[in-house]
Amino acid sequence: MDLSLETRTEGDRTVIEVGGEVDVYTAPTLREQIIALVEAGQYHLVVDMERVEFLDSTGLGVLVGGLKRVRAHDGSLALVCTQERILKIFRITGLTKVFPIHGSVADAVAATG
Amino acid sequence: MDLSLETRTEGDRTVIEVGGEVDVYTAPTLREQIIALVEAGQYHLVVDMERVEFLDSTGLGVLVGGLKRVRAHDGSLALVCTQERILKIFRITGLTKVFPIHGSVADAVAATG
Amino acid sequence: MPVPTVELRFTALPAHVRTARLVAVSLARRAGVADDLLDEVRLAVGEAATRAVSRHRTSCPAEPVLLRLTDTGDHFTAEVVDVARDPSPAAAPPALALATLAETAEQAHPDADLDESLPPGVDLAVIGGLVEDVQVAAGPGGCTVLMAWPTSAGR
Amino acid sequence: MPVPTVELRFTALPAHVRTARLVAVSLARRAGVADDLLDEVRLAVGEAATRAVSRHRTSCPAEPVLLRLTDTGDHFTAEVVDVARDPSPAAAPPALALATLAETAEQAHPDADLDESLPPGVDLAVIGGLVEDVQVAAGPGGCTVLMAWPTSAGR
Ligand SMILES: Nc1ncnc2c1ncn2[C@@H]1O[C@H](COP(=O)(O)OP(=O)(O)O)[C@@H](O)[C@H]1O
Ligand SMILES: Nc1ncnc2c1ncn2[C@@H]1O[C@H](COP(=O)(O)OP(=O)(O)O)[C@@H](O)[C@H]1O
Repeated sequence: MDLSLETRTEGDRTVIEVGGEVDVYTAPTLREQIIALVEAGQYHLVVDMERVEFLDSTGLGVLVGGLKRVRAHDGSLALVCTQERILKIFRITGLTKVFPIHGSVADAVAATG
Repeated sequence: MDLSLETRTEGDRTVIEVGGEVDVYTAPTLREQIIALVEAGQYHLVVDMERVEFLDSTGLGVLVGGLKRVRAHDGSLALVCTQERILKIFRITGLTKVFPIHGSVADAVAATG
Repeated sequence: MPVPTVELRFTALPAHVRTARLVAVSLARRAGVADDLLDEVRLAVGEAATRAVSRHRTSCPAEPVLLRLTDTGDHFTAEVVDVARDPSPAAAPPALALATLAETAEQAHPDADLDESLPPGVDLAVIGGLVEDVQVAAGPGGCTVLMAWPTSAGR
Repeated sequence: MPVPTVELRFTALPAHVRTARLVAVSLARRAGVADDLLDEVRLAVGEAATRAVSRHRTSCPAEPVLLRLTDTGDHFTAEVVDVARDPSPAAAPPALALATLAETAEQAHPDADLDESLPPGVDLAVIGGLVEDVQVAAGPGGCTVLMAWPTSAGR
Protein backbone atom coordinates (compact mmCIF):
# COMPACT_ATOMS: atom_id res chain seq x y z
CA MET A 1 0.00 0.00 0.00
CA ASP A 2 1.15 3.47 -0.74
CA LEU A 3 2.04 6.12 1.80
CA SER A 4 -0.64 8.35 3.29
CA LEU A 5 0.14 11.53 5.23
CA GLU A 6 -2.17 13.81 7.22
CA THR A 7 -1.03 16.68 9.38
CA ARG A 8 -2.87 18.65 12.04
CA THR A 9 -1.96 20.93 14.93
CA GLU A 10 -2.62 20.05 18.57
CA GLY A 11 -1.60 22.97 20.81
CA ASP A 12 2.02 23.73 19.97
CA ARG A 13 2.58 20.32 18.40
CA THR A 14 2.15 19.28 14.81
CA VAL A 15 0.92 15.73 14.44
CA ILE A 16 1.82 13.85 11.25
CA GLU A 17 -0.36 10.79 10.85
CA VAL A 18 1.49 8.32 8.64
CA GLY A 19 -0.19 5.33 6.99
CA GLY A 20 0.86 2.59 4.58
CA GLU A 21 4.38 1.67 3.65
CA VAL A 22 7.41 3.85 4.40
CA ASP A 23 10.22 2.51 2.27
CA VAL A 24 12.81 3.59 -0.29
CA TYR A 25 9.96 4.36 -2.71
CA THR A 26 7.85 6.56 -0.42
CA ALA A 27 10.36 7.87 2.14
CA PRO A 28 11.15 10.97 -0.02
CA THR A 29 7.52 12.09 0.34
CA LEU A 30 7.69 11.86 4.13
CA ARG A 31 11.03 13.69 4.11
CA GLU A 32 9.57 16.54 2.04
CA GLN A 33 6.60 16.81 4.38
CA ILE A 34 8.89 17.11 7.42
CA ILE A 35 11.12 19.67 5.66
CA ALA A 36 8.06 21.73 4.70
CA LEU A 37 6.80 21.75 8.30
CA VAL A 38 10.18 22.80 9.68
CA GLU A 39 10.46 25.53 7.06
CA ALA A 40 7.00 26.72 8.14
CA GLY A 41 8.32 27.07 11.69
CA GLN A 42 6.81 23.89 13.17
CA TYR A 43 9.58 22.56 15.38
CA HIS A 44 7.62 20.24 17.68
CA LEU A 45 6.54 17.19 15.69
CA VAL A 46 4.62 14.09 16.71
CA VAL A 47 4.78 11.30 14.13
CA ASP A 48 1.81 8.99 14.63
CA MET A 49 2.82 5.60 13.22
CA GLU A 50 -0.21 3.58 14.30
CA ARG A 51 -1.38 3.10 10.72
CA VAL A 52 2.06 2.34 9.28
CA GLU A 53 2.11 -1.10 7.70
CA PHE A 54 5.77 -1.29 6.83
CA LEU A 55 8.86 0.70 7.80
CA ASP A 56 12.42 -0.02 6.72
CA SER A 57 15.77 1.59 7.40
CA THR A 58 15.16 4.19 4.69
CA GLY A 59 12.15 5.30 6.73
CA LEU A 60 14.29 5.36 9.87
CA GLY A 61 16.76 7.56 8.02
CA VAL A 62 14.05 10.09 7.29
CA LEU A 63 12.95 10.13 10.94
CA VAL A 64 16.55 10.59 12.10
CA GLY A 65 16.98 13.37 9.56
CA GLY A 66 13.79 15.00 10.86
CA LEU A 67 15.05 14.76 14.43
CA LYS A 68 18.27 16.53 13.45
CA ARG A 69 16.33 19.26 11.65
CA VAL A 70 13.96 20.07 14.54
CA ARG A 71 16.76 19.91 17.11
CA ALA A 72 18.63 22.52 15.09
CA HIS A 73 15.70 24.76 16.15
CA ASP A 74 15.56 23.39 19.72
CA GLY A 75 12.50 21.45 18.67
CA SER A 76 11.42 17.85 19.26
CA LEU A 77 10.28 14.81 17.33
CA ALA A 78 8.27 12.20 19.21
CA LEU A 79 6.78 8.98 17.86
CA VAL A 80 3.49 7.26 18.58
CA CYS A 81 3.78 3.54 18.05
CA THR A 82 2.40 0.46 19.77
CA GLN A 83 2.75 -1.98 16.88
CA GLU A 84 5.25 -4.67 17.77
CA ARG A 85 6.31 -5.29 14.16
CA ILE A 86 7.16 -1.61 13.68
CA LEU A 87 8.81 -1.21 17.09
CA LYS A 88 11.12 -4.10 16.24
CA ILE A 89 13.30 -2.15 13.82
CA PHE A 90 13.67 0.69 16.35
CA ARG A 91 14.85 -1.85 18.90
CA ILE A 92 17.28 -3.58 16.57
CA THR A 93 18.87 -0.28 15.63
CA GLY A 94 18.95 1.11 19.17
CA LEU A 95 16.77 4.07 18.15
CA THR A 96 14.30 3.41 20.98
CA LYS A 97 16.89 5.29 23.08
CA VAL A 98 16.96 8.21 20.66
CA PHE A 99 13.26 8.85 19.96
CA PRO A 100 10.65 9.39 22.67
CA ILE A 101 8.06 6.69 21.82
CA HIS A 102 4.52 7.06 23.19
CA GLY A 103 1.44 4.86 23.33
CA SER A 104 -0.96 7.50 22.03
CA VAL A 105 -1.01 10.95 20.43
CA ALA A 106 -2.53 12.34 23.63
CA ASP A 107 0.45 11.03 25.65
CA ALA A 108 2.90 12.41 23.10
CA VAL A 109 1.26 15.84 23.13
CA ALA A 110 1.09 15.88 26.95
CA ALA A 111 4.77 14.95 27.30
CA THR A 112 7.28 17.77 27.56
CA GLY A 113 10.18 18.02 25.17
CA MET B 1 -6.42 -16.63 -2.42
CA ASP B 2 -6.73 -20.35 -2.29
CA LEU B 3 -9.69 -22.39 -3.40
CA SER B 4 -12.59 -23.04 -1.03
CA LEU B 5 -15.26 -25.68 -1.68
CA GLU B 6 -18.49 -26.38 0.18
CA THR B 7 -21.13 -28.83 -0.95
CA ARG B 8 -24.75 -29.25 0.17
CA THR B 9 -27.90 -30.89 -1.19
CA GLU B 10 -30.99 -28.95 -2.23
CA GLY B 11 -33.74 -31.36 -3.28
CA ASP B 12 -32.27 -33.59 -5.97
CA ARG B 13 -29.47 -31.12 -6.72
CA THR B 14 -26.03 -30.95 -5.22
CA VAL B 15 -24.74 -27.41 -4.87
CA ILE B 16 -20.96 -26.86 -4.90
CA GLU B 17 -20.11 -23.43 -3.58
CA VAL B 18 -16.72 -22.44 -5.00
CA GLY B 19 -14.65 -19.56 -3.64
CA GLY B 20 -11.21 -18.09 -4.30
CA GLU B 21 -9.03 -18.78 -7.31
CA VAL B 22 -9.65 -21.65 -9.73
CA ASP B 23 -6.47 -22.01 -11.76
CA VAL B 24 -3.87 -24.57 -12.78
CA TYR B 25 -2.81 -24.83 -9.13
CA THR B 26 -6.24 -25.45 -7.58
CA ALA B 27 -8.29 -26.90 -10.46
CA PRO B 28 -7.28 -30.50 -9.57
CA THR B 29 -9.03 -30.10 -6.21
CA LEU B 30 -12.25 -29.01 -7.88
CA ARG B 31 -11.97 -31.87 -10.37
CA GLU B 32 -11.59 -34.41 -7.56
CA GLN B 33 -14.60 -32.98 -5.77
CA ILE B 34 -16.76 -33.32 -8.89
CA ILE B 35 -15.52 -36.86 -9.55
CA ALA B 36 -16.27 -37.84 -5.94
CA LEU B 37 -19.84 -36.50 -6.20
CA VAL B 38 -20.48 -38.33 -9.47
CA GLU B 39 -19.09 -41.53 -8.02
CA ALA B 40 -21.45 -41.08 -5.06
CA GLY B 41 -24.36 -40.96 -7.51
CA GLN B 42 -24.93 -37.19 -7.55
CA TYR B 43 -25.64 -36.45 -11.20
CA HIS B 44 -27.37 -33.05 -10.94
CA LEU B 45 -24.81 -30.46 -9.98
CA VAL B 46 -25.11 -26.71 -9.45
CA VAL B 47 -21.76 -24.93 -9.29
CA ASP B 48 -22.18 -21.64 -7.43
CA MET B 49 -19.42 -19.33 -8.63
CA GLU B 50 -20.49 -16.14 -6.87
CA ARG B 51 -17.47 -16.18 -4.57
CA VAL B 52 -14.94 -17.11 -7.25
CA GLU B 53 -12.27 -14.45 -7.55
CA PHE B 54 -10.39 -15.83 -10.51
CA LEU B 55 -11.11 -18.50 -13.13
CA ASP B 56 -8.87 -19.41 -16.04
CA SER B 57 -9.11 -21.91 -18.89
CA THR B 58 -7.85 -24.71 -16.65
CA GLY B 59 -10.91 -24.11 -14.48
CA LEU B 60 -13.12 -24.13 -17.58
CA GLY B 61 -11.58 -27.48 -18.50
CA VAL B 62 -12.62 -28.95 -15.17
CA LEU B 63 -16.19 -27.66 -15.59
CA VAL B 64 -16.37 -29.08 -19.13
CA GLY B 65 -15.01 -32.39 -17.82
CA GLY B 66 -17.67 -32.36 -15.11
CA LEU B 67 -20.38 -31.70 -17.65
CA LYS B 68 -19.24 -34.70 -19.70
CA ARG B 69 -19.20 -36.89 -16.60
CA VAL B 70 -22.73 -36.02 -15.40
CA ARG B 71 -24.15 -36.25 -18.93
CA ALA B 72 -22.80 -39.79 -19.15
CA HIS B 73 -25.39 -40.47 -16.41
CA ASP B 74 -28.09 -38.28 -17.99
CA GLY B 75 -27.31 -35.69 -15.36
CA SER B 76 -26.83 -31.92 -15.52
CA LEU B 77 -24.33 -29.27 -14.52
CA ALA B 78 -25.60 -25.72 -14.11
CA LEU B 79 -23.66 -22.63 -13.09
CA VAL B 80 -24.59 -19.71 -10.88
CA CYS B 81 -22.66 -16.60 -11.88
CA THR B 82 -23.47 -12.90 -12.09
CA GLN B 83 -19.91 -11.57 -11.90
CA GLU B 84 -19.01 -9.86 -15.16
CA ARG B 85 -15.28 -10.58 -14.84
CA ILE B 86 -15.96 -14.31 -14.47
CA LEU B 87 -18.65 -14.43 -17.17
CA LYS B 88 -16.20 -12.89 -19.61
CA ILE B 89 -14.14 -16.05 -20.11
CA PHE B 90 -17.33 -18.09 -20.70
CA ARG B 91 -18.33 -15.61 -23.39
CA ILE B 92 -14.93 -15.52 -25.08
CA THR B 93 -14.85 -19.30 -25.27
CA GLY B 94 -18.49 -19.68 -26.37
CA LEU B 95 -19.28 -21.79 -23.30
CA THR B 96 -22.25 -19.59 -22.38
CA LYS B 97 -24.04 -21.68 -25.01
CA VAL B 98 -22.96 -24.93 -23.40
CA PHE B 99 -23.64 -24.33 -19.70
CA PRO B 100 -26.96 -23.17 -18.28
CA ILE B 101 -25.95 -20.04 -16.32
CA HIS B 102 -28.30 -18.74 -13.62
CA GLY B 103 -28.49 -15.61 -11.51
CA SER B 104 -28.99 -17.43 -8.20
CA VAL B 105 -28.85 -20.89 -6.68
CA ALA B 106 -32.63 -20.76 -6.22
CA ASP B 107 -33.09 -20.18 -9.97
CA ALA B 108 -30.65 -22.95 -10.81
CA VAL B 109 -32.40 -25.42 -8.51
CA ALA B 110 -35.83 -24.42 -9.82
CA ALA B 111 -34.75 -24.82 -13.46
CA THR B 112 -35.28 -28.20 -15.08
CA GLY B 113 -32.37 -30.06 -16.61
CA MET C 1 17.24 6.33 -17.21
CA PRO C 2 17.06 2.56 -17.55
CA VAL C 3 13.69 1.26 -18.76
CA PRO C 4 11.87 -0.25 -15.78
CA THR C 5 11.95 -3.96 -16.46
CA VAL C 6 11.33 -6.92 -14.21
CA GLU C 7 12.17 -10.44 -15.31
CA LEU C 8 10.72 -13.37 -13.46
CA ARG C 9 12.23 -16.81 -14.18
CA PHE C 10 10.39 -19.66 -12.54
CA THR C 11 10.54 -23.41 -12.38
CA ALA C 12 7.74 -24.90 -14.48
CA LEU C 13 5.34 -25.55 -11.58
CA PRO C 14 1.64 -24.64 -11.32
CA ALA C 15 2.17 -22.69 -8.09
CA HIS C 16 4.48 -20.26 -9.82
CA VAL C 17 1.82 -19.26 -12.29
CA ARG C 18 0.26 -17.47 -9.32
CA THR C 19 3.47 -15.58 -8.71
CA ALA C 20 3.54 -14.58 -12.38
CA ARG C 21 -0.01 -13.21 -12.10
CA LEU C 22 0.70 -11.43 -8.83
CA VAL C 23 3.81 -9.68 -10.16
CA ALA C 24 2.22 -8.79 -13.50
CA VAL C 25 -0.84 -7.17 -11.90
CA SER C 26 1.19 -5.38 -9.26
CA LEU C 27 3.54 -3.86 -11.86
CA ALA C 28 0.74 -3.09 -14.31
CA ARG C 29 -1.08 -1.15 -11.59
CA ARG C 30 2.06 0.76 -10.73
CA ALA C 31 2.80 1.45 -14.41
CA GLY C 32 -0.60 3.13 -14.68
CA VAL C 33 -2.65 0.52 -16.53
CA ALA C 34 -6.33 1.39 -16.03
CA ASP C 35 -8.00 -0.42 -13.13
CA ASP C 36 -10.58 -2.02 -15.39
CA LEU C 37 -7.81 -3.62 -17.46
CA LEU C 38 -6.07 -5.23 -14.50
CA ASP C 39 -8.37 -8.29 -14.53
CA GLU C 40 -7.45 -8.69 -18.18
CA VAL C 41 -3.73 -8.52 -17.38
CA ARG C 42 -4.20 -11.09 -14.59
CA LEU C 43 -6.08 -13.55 -16.79
CA ALA C 44 -3.98 -13.12 -19.96
CA VAL C 45 -0.63 -13.39 -18.19
CA GLY C 46 -1.98 -16.36 -16.24
CA GLU C 47 -3.06 -18.14 -19.43
CA ALA C 48 0.27 -17.51 -21.14
CA ALA C 49 2.23 -18.64 -18.08
CA THR C 50 0.07 -21.76 -17.62
CA ARG C 51 0.64 -22.64 -21.27
CA ALA C 52 4.41 -22.18 -20.96
CA VAL C 53 4.55 -24.25 -17.75
CA SER C 54 2.58 -27.03 -19.39
CA ARG C 55 4.84 -27.00 -22.48
CA HIS C 56 7.97 -27.10 -20.32
CA ARG C 57 6.64 -29.96 -18.23
CA THR C 58 6.26 -32.02 -21.40
CA SER C 59 9.53 -31.08 -23.01
CA CYS C 60 12.06 -29.59 -20.57
CA PRO C 61 10.78 -29.64 -16.96
CA ALA C 62 14.09 -28.52 -15.49
CA GLU C 63 14.24 -25.29 -17.46
CA PRO C 64 12.66 -22.10 -16.19
CA VAL C 65 9.91 -20.13 -17.86
CA LEU C 66 10.55 -16.41 -18.36
CA LEU C 67 8.10 -13.57 -17.79
CA ARG C 68 9.45 -10.15 -18.81
CA LEU C 69 7.48 -7.08 -17.70
CA THR C 70 8.38 -3.67 -19.06
CA ASP C 71 7.05 -0.18 -18.50
CA THR C 72 7.88 1.62 -21.75
CA GLY C 73 6.24 4.82 -20.56
CA ASP C 74 3.15 4.74 -22.74
CA HIS C 75 2.71 0.95 -22.59
CA PHE C 76 3.04 -1.90 -20.16
CA THR C 77 4.21 -5.08 -21.87
CA ALA C 78 4.25 -8.68 -20.67
CA GLU C 79 6.28 -11.24 -22.57
CA VAL C 80 6.06 -14.93 -21.70
CA VAL C 81 8.92 -16.96 -23.17
CA ASP C 82 9.08 -20.74 -23.20
CA VAL C 83 11.90 -22.82 -24.63
CA ALA C 84 9.90 -26.01 -25.18
CA ARG C 85 11.79 -27.59 -28.05
CA ASP C 86 9.22 -30.30 -28.57
CA PRO C 87 6.17 -28.21 -29.12
CA SER C 88 2.78 -29.74 -29.54
CA PRO C 89 1.55 -29.58 -33.15
CA ALA C 90 1.10 -26.01 -34.30
CA ALA C 91 -1.75 -24.51 -32.29
CA ALA C 92 -5.15 -24.58 -33.95
CA PRO C 93 -6.47 -21.20 -35.09
CA PRO C 94 -8.55 -19.64 -32.30
CA ALA C 95 -11.89 -20.10 -34.04
CA LEU C 96 -11.21 -23.79 -34.64
CA ALA C 97 -9.97 -24.30 -31.07
CA LEU C 98 -13.18 -22.79 -29.69
CA ALA C 99 -15.38 -24.77 -32.08
CA THR C 100 -13.67 -27.98 -30.95
CA LEU C 101 -14.16 -26.95 -27.33
CA ALA C 102 -17.88 -26.34 -27.76
CA GLU C 103 -18.20 -29.64 -29.60
CA THR C 104 -16.39 -31.73 -26.98
CA ALA C 105 -18.34 -29.97 -24.24
CA GLU C 106 -21.63 -30.84 -25.88
CA GLN C 107 -20.85 -34.51 -26.40
CA ALA C 108 -23.46 -36.13 -24.24
CA HIS C 109 -21.88 -39.58 -24.04
CA PRO C 110 -18.14 -39.42 -24.34
CA ASP C 111 -16.57 -42.81 -24.91
CA ALA C 112 -13.53 -42.80 -22.72
CA ASP C 113 -12.62 -39.18 -23.15
CA LEU C 114 -13.24 -37.86 -19.68
CA ASP C 115 -10.04 -35.93 -19.26
CA GLU C 116 -10.21 -32.23 -18.67
CA SER C 117 -7.47 -31.11 -21.00
CA LEU C 118 -8.81 -28.47 -23.33
CA PRO C 119 -8.44 -28.74 -27.09
CA PRO C 120 -5.10 -27.25 -28.20
CA GLY C 121 -5.25 -23.54 -28.83
CA VAL C 122 -7.97 -22.63 -26.33
CA ASP C 123 -5.40 -20.83 -24.14
CA LEU C 124 -4.26 -18.65 -27.05
CA ALA C 125 -7.87 -18.13 -28.12
CA VAL C 126 -8.67 -16.78 -24.64
CA ILE C 127 -5.67 -14.45 -24.77
CA GLY C 128 -6.66 -13.30 -28.24
CA GLY C 129 -10.23 -12.72 -27.11
CA LEU C 130 -9.08 -10.64 -24.15
CA VAL C 131 -6.11 -8.60 -25.30
CA GLU C 132 -6.16 -6.28 -28.28
CA ASP C 133 -2.41 -6.03 -28.69
CA VAL C 134 -0.90 -9.53 -28.71
CA GLN C 135 1.77 -11.24 -30.82
CA VAL C 136 2.61 -14.94 -30.74
CA ALA C 137 5.95 -16.08 -32.16
CA ALA C 138 6.20 -19.87 -32.26
CA GLY C 139 9.21 -21.75 -33.54
CA PRO C 140 10.93 -25.09 -33.12
CA GLY C 141 12.93 -23.74 -30.17
CA GLY C 142 10.03 -22.37 -28.17
CA CYS C 143 7.26 -19.83 -28.13
CA THR C 144 6.92 -16.20 -27.09
CA VAL C 145 3.64 -14.49 -26.29
CA LEU C 146 3.95 -10.70 -26.18
CA MET C 147 1.05 -8.63 -24.84
CA ALA C 148 0.78 -4.86 -24.40
CA TRP C 149 -1.62 -2.54 -22.61
CA PRO C 150 -1.75 1.27 -22.63
CA THR C 151 -0.77 3.13 -19.47
CA SER C 152 -2.21 6.39 -18.21
CA ALA C 153 0.85 8.13 -19.71
CA GLY C 154 -0.03 6.66 -23.12
CA ARG C 155 -3.74 7.48 -23.14
CA MET D 1 11.45 -32.95 -9.51
CA PRO D 2 13.03 -29.57 -10.14
CA VAL D 3 13.63 -27.48 -7.02
CA PRO D 4 11.01 -24.71 -6.93
CA THR D 5 13.00 -21.59 -7.68
CA VAL D 6 11.91 -18.14 -8.74
CA GLU D 7 14.41 -15.58 -9.96
CA LEU D 8 13.43 -11.95 -10.13
CA ARG D 9 15.75 -9.60 -12.07
CA PHE D 10 14.81 -5.97 -11.79
CA THR D 11 16.10 -2.62 -12.93
CA ALA D 12 17.70 -0.78 -10.02
CA LEU D 13 14.69 1.40 -9.17
CA PRO D 14 13.08 2.01 -5.76
CA ALA D 15 9.65 0.89 -6.99
CA HIS D 16 10.96 -2.57 -7.75
CA VAL D 17 12.04 -3.13 -4.18
CA ARG D 18 8.30 -3.40 -3.48
CA THR D 19 7.99 -6.12 -6.10
CA ALA D 20 10.90 -7.96 -4.48
CA ARG D 21 9.15 -7.84 -1.10
CA LEU D 22 5.80 -8.86 -2.54
CA VAL D 23 7.22 -11.89 -4.34
CA ALA D 24 9.40 -12.96 -1.41
CA VAL D 25 6.54 -12.87 1.09
CA SER D 26 4.11 -14.57 -1.26
CA LEU D 27 6.53 -17.44 -1.97
CA ALA D 28 7.63 -17.73 1.65
CA ARG D 29 4.00 -18.12 2.72
CA ARG D 30 3.43 -20.74 0.07
CA ALA D 31 6.64 -22.57 1.01
CA GLY D 32 5.31 -22.90 4.57
CA VAL D 33 7.33 -20.28 6.44
CA ALA D 34 5.54 -19.59 9.74
CA ASP D 35 3.15 -16.62 9.65
CA ASP D 36 5.00 -14.82 12.41
CA LEU D 37 8.22 -14.92 10.34
CA LEU D 38 6.67 -13.36 7.24
CA ASP D 39 7.16 -9.78 8.51
CA GLU D 40 10.80 -10.68 9.01
CA VAL D 41 11.07 -12.00 5.43
CA ARG D 42 9.40 -8.81 4.13
CA LEU D 43 11.73 -6.48 6.03
CA ALA D 44 14.96 -8.43 5.49
CA VAL D 45 14.44 -8.98 1.76
CA GLY D 46 13.40 -5.33 1.45
CA GLU D 47 16.59 -4.14 3.19
CA ALA D 48 18.82 -6.35 1.06
CA ALA D 49 17.06 -5.28 -2.15
CA THR D 50 17.19 -1.59 -1.19
CA ARG D 51 20.90 -1.93 -0.51
CA ALA D 52 21.51 -3.64 -3.86
CA VAL D 53 19.47 -1.02 -5.75
CA SER D 54 21.38 1.77 -4.08
CA ARG D 55 24.76 0.15 -4.89
CA HIS D 56 23.76 -0.37 -8.53
CA ARG D 57 22.57 3.22 -8.88
CA THR D 58 26.02 4.39 -7.84
CA SER D 59 28.03 1.95 -9.88
CA CYS D 60 26.02 0.30 -12.69
CA PRO D 61 22.49 1.73 -12.97
CA ALA D 62 21.69 -0.13 -16.18
CA GLU D 63 22.32 -3.58 -14.74
CA PRO D 64 19.58 -5.53 -13.01
CA VAL D 65 19.58 -6.71 -9.43
CA LEU D 66 18.85 -10.41 -8.86
CA LEU D 67 16.62 -11.91 -6.18
CA ARG D 68 16.65 -15.72 -6.12
CA LEU D 69 13.99 -17.47 -4.02
CA THR D 70 14.20 -21.19 -3.42
CA ASP D 71 12.06 -23.68 -1.58
CA THR D 72 14.52 -26.42 -0.61
CA GLY D 73 11.83 -28.40 1.18
CA ASP D 74 12.92 -27.75 4.74
CA HIS D 75 14.05 -24.17 4.13
CA PHE D 76 13.04 -21.12 2.18
CA THR D 77 16.05 -19.12 1.00
CA ALA D 78 16.29 -15.61 -0.41
CA GLU D 79 19.49 -14.53 -2.14
CA VAL D 80 20.00 -10.93 -3.22
CA VAL D 81 22.85 -10.52 -5.70
CA ASP D 82 24.30 -7.20 -6.80
CA VAL D 83 27.14 -6.72 -9.27
CA ALA D 84 28.22 -3.28 -8.10
CA ARG D 85 31.89 -3.26 -9.07
CA ASP D 86 32.60 -0.02 -7.29
CA PRO D 87 31.46 -0.92 -3.85
CA SER D 88 31.42 1.53 -1.03
CA PRO D 89 34.20 0.91 1.50
CA ALA D 90 33.79 -2.42 3.25
CA ALA D 91 30.67 -2.22 5.39
CA ALA D 92 31.22 -1.32 9.00
CA PRO D 93 30.62 -4.14 11.49
CA PRO D 94 26.99 -4.05 12.66
CA ALA D 95 27.76 -2.86 16.18
CA LEU D 96 29.83 0.04 14.87
CA ALA D 97 27.21 0.96 12.26
CA LEU D 98 24.53 1.12 14.95
CA ALA D 99 26.74 3.10 17.34
CA THR D 100 27.39 5.64 14.57
CA LEU D 101 23.67 5.80 13.86
CA ALA D 102 22.78 6.52 17.49
CA GLU D 103 25.51 9.12 17.67
CA THR D 104 24.48 11.02 14.53
CA ALA D 105 20.84 10.84 15.62
CA GLU D 106 21.68 12.40 18.95
CA GLN D 107 23.70 15.27 17.55
CA ALA D 108 21.62 18.21 18.65
CA HIS D 109 23.12 20.78 16.30
CA PRO D 110 24.43 19.20 13.17
CA ASP D 111 26.62 21.49 11.13
CA ALA D 112 25.52 20.93 7.59
CA ASP D 113 24.83 17.25 7.80
CA LEU D 114 21.11 17.17 7.35
CA ASP D 115 20.91 14.38 4.82
CA GLU D 116 18.99 11.27 5.67
CA SER D 117 21.45 8.69 4.45
CA LEU D 118 22.18 6.23 7.19
CA PRO D 119 25.72 5.38 8.23
CA PRO D 120 27.11 2.55 6.07
CA GLY D 121 26.28 -0.89 7.39
CA VAL D 122 22.95 -0.08 9.07
CA ASP D 123 21.08 -2.07 6.39
CA LEU D 124 23.19 -5.18 7.05
CA ALA D 125 22.93 -4.60 10.81
CA VAL D 126 19.12 -4.63 10.52
CA ILE D 127 19.23 -7.85 8.49
CA GLY D 128 21.63 -9.39 11.01
CA GLY D 129 19.39 -8.33 13.88
CA LEU D 130 16.33 -9.86 12.25
CA VAL D 131 17.45 -13.07 10.58
CA GLU D 132 19.22 -15.89 12.36
CA ASP D 133 20.57 -17.59 9.26
CA VAL D 134 22.29 -15.00 7.04
CA GLN D 135 25.53 -14.98 5.05
CA VAL D 136 27.06 -11.97 3.33
CA ALA D 137 29.67 -12.51 0.61
CA ALA D 138 31.22 -9.24 -0.52
CA GLY D 139 33.87 -8.99 -3.20
CA PRO D 140 35.22 -6.52 -5.73
CA GLY D 141 32.64 -7.70 -8.30
CA GLY D 142 29.56 -7.34 -6.14
CA CYS D 143 27.84 -8.60 -3.05
CA THR D 144 25.50 -11.46 -2.22
CA VAL D 145 23.23 -11.60 0.81
CA LEU D 146 21.84 -15.08 1.46
CA MET D 147 19.08 -15.54 4.03
CA ALA D 148 17.24 -18.69 5.06
CA TRP D 149 14.13 -19.46 7.10
CA PRO D 150 12.74 -22.82 8.18
CA THR D 151 9.52 -24.05 6.57
CA SER D 152 6.80 -26.13 8.20
CA ALA D 153 8.36 -29.17 6.49
CA GLY D 154 11.66 -28.42 8.20
CA ARG D 155 10.36 -27.84 11.71
N1 LIG E 1 -0.18 -11.56 -1.68
C1 LIG E 1 0.62 -10.75 -0.99
N2 LIG E 1 1.63 -11.29 -0.31
C2 LIG E 1 2.46 -10.49 0.37
N3 LIG E 1 2.37 -9.16 0.45
C3 LIG E 1 1.39 -8.56 -0.20
C4 LIG E 1 0.48 -9.33 -0.95
N4 LIG E 1 -0.38 -8.46 -1.48
C5 LIG E 1 -0.02 -7.25 -1.11
N5 LIG E 1 1.06 -7.27 -0.32
C6 LIG E 1 1.71 -6.06 0.28
O1 LIG E 1 1.45 -4.97 -0.58
C7 LIG E 1 2.64 -4.27 -0.90
C8 LIG E 1 2.62 -3.67 -2.28
O2 LIG E 1 1.46 -4.01 -2.94
P1 LIG E 1 1.25 -3.43 -4.37
O3 LIG E 1 -0.19 -3.46 -4.65
O4 LIG E 1 2.15 -4.16 -5.31
O5 LIG E 1 1.83 -1.94 -4.23
P2 LIG E 1 1.17 -0.54 -4.61
O6 LIG E 1 0.11 -0.29 -3.58
O7 LIG E 1 2.32 0.41 -4.52
O8 LIG E 1 0.63 -0.72 -6.00
C9 LIG E 1 3.74 -5.26 -0.69
O9 LIG E 1 4.93 -4.63 -0.28
C10 LIG E 1 3.20 -6.15 0.40
O10 LIG E 1 3.57 -5.67 1.67
N1 LIG F 1 -0.78 -6.60 -4.52
C1 LIG F 1 -1.46 -7.45 -5.31
N2 LIG F 1 -1.59 -7.17 -6.60
C2 LIG F 1 -2.26 -8.00 -7.39
N3 LIG F 1 -2.84 -9.16 -7.00
C3 LIG F 1 -2.74 -9.50 -5.74
C4 LIG F 1 -2.06 -8.67 -4.83
N4 LIG F 1 -2.13 -9.26 -3.65
C5 LIG F 1 -2.80 -10.39 -3.80
N5 LIG F 1 -3.19 -10.57 -5.07
C6 LIG F 1 -3.97 -11.75 -5.57
O1 LIG F 1 -3.67 -12.86 -4.74
C7 LIG F 1 -3.31 -14.00 -5.50
C8 LIG F 1 -2.31 -14.88 -4.81
O2 LIG F 1 -1.90 -14.34 -3.62
P1 LIG F 1 -0.92 -15.16 -2.73
O3 LIG F 1 -1.06 -14.69 -1.36
O4 LIG F 1 0.44 -15.09 -3.36
O5 LIG F 1 -1.44 -16.68 -2.95
P2 LIG F 1 -1.80 -17.78 -1.85
O6 LIG F 1 -3.10 -17.35 -1.23
O7 LIG F 1 -1.92 -19.04 -2.66
O8 LIG F 1 -0.66 -17.80 -0.88
C9 LIG F 1 -2.84 -13.46 -6.81
O9 LIG F 1 -3.10 -14.34 -7.86
C10 LIG F 1 -3.63 -12.18 -6.96
O10 LIG F 1 -4.84 -12.41 -7.65
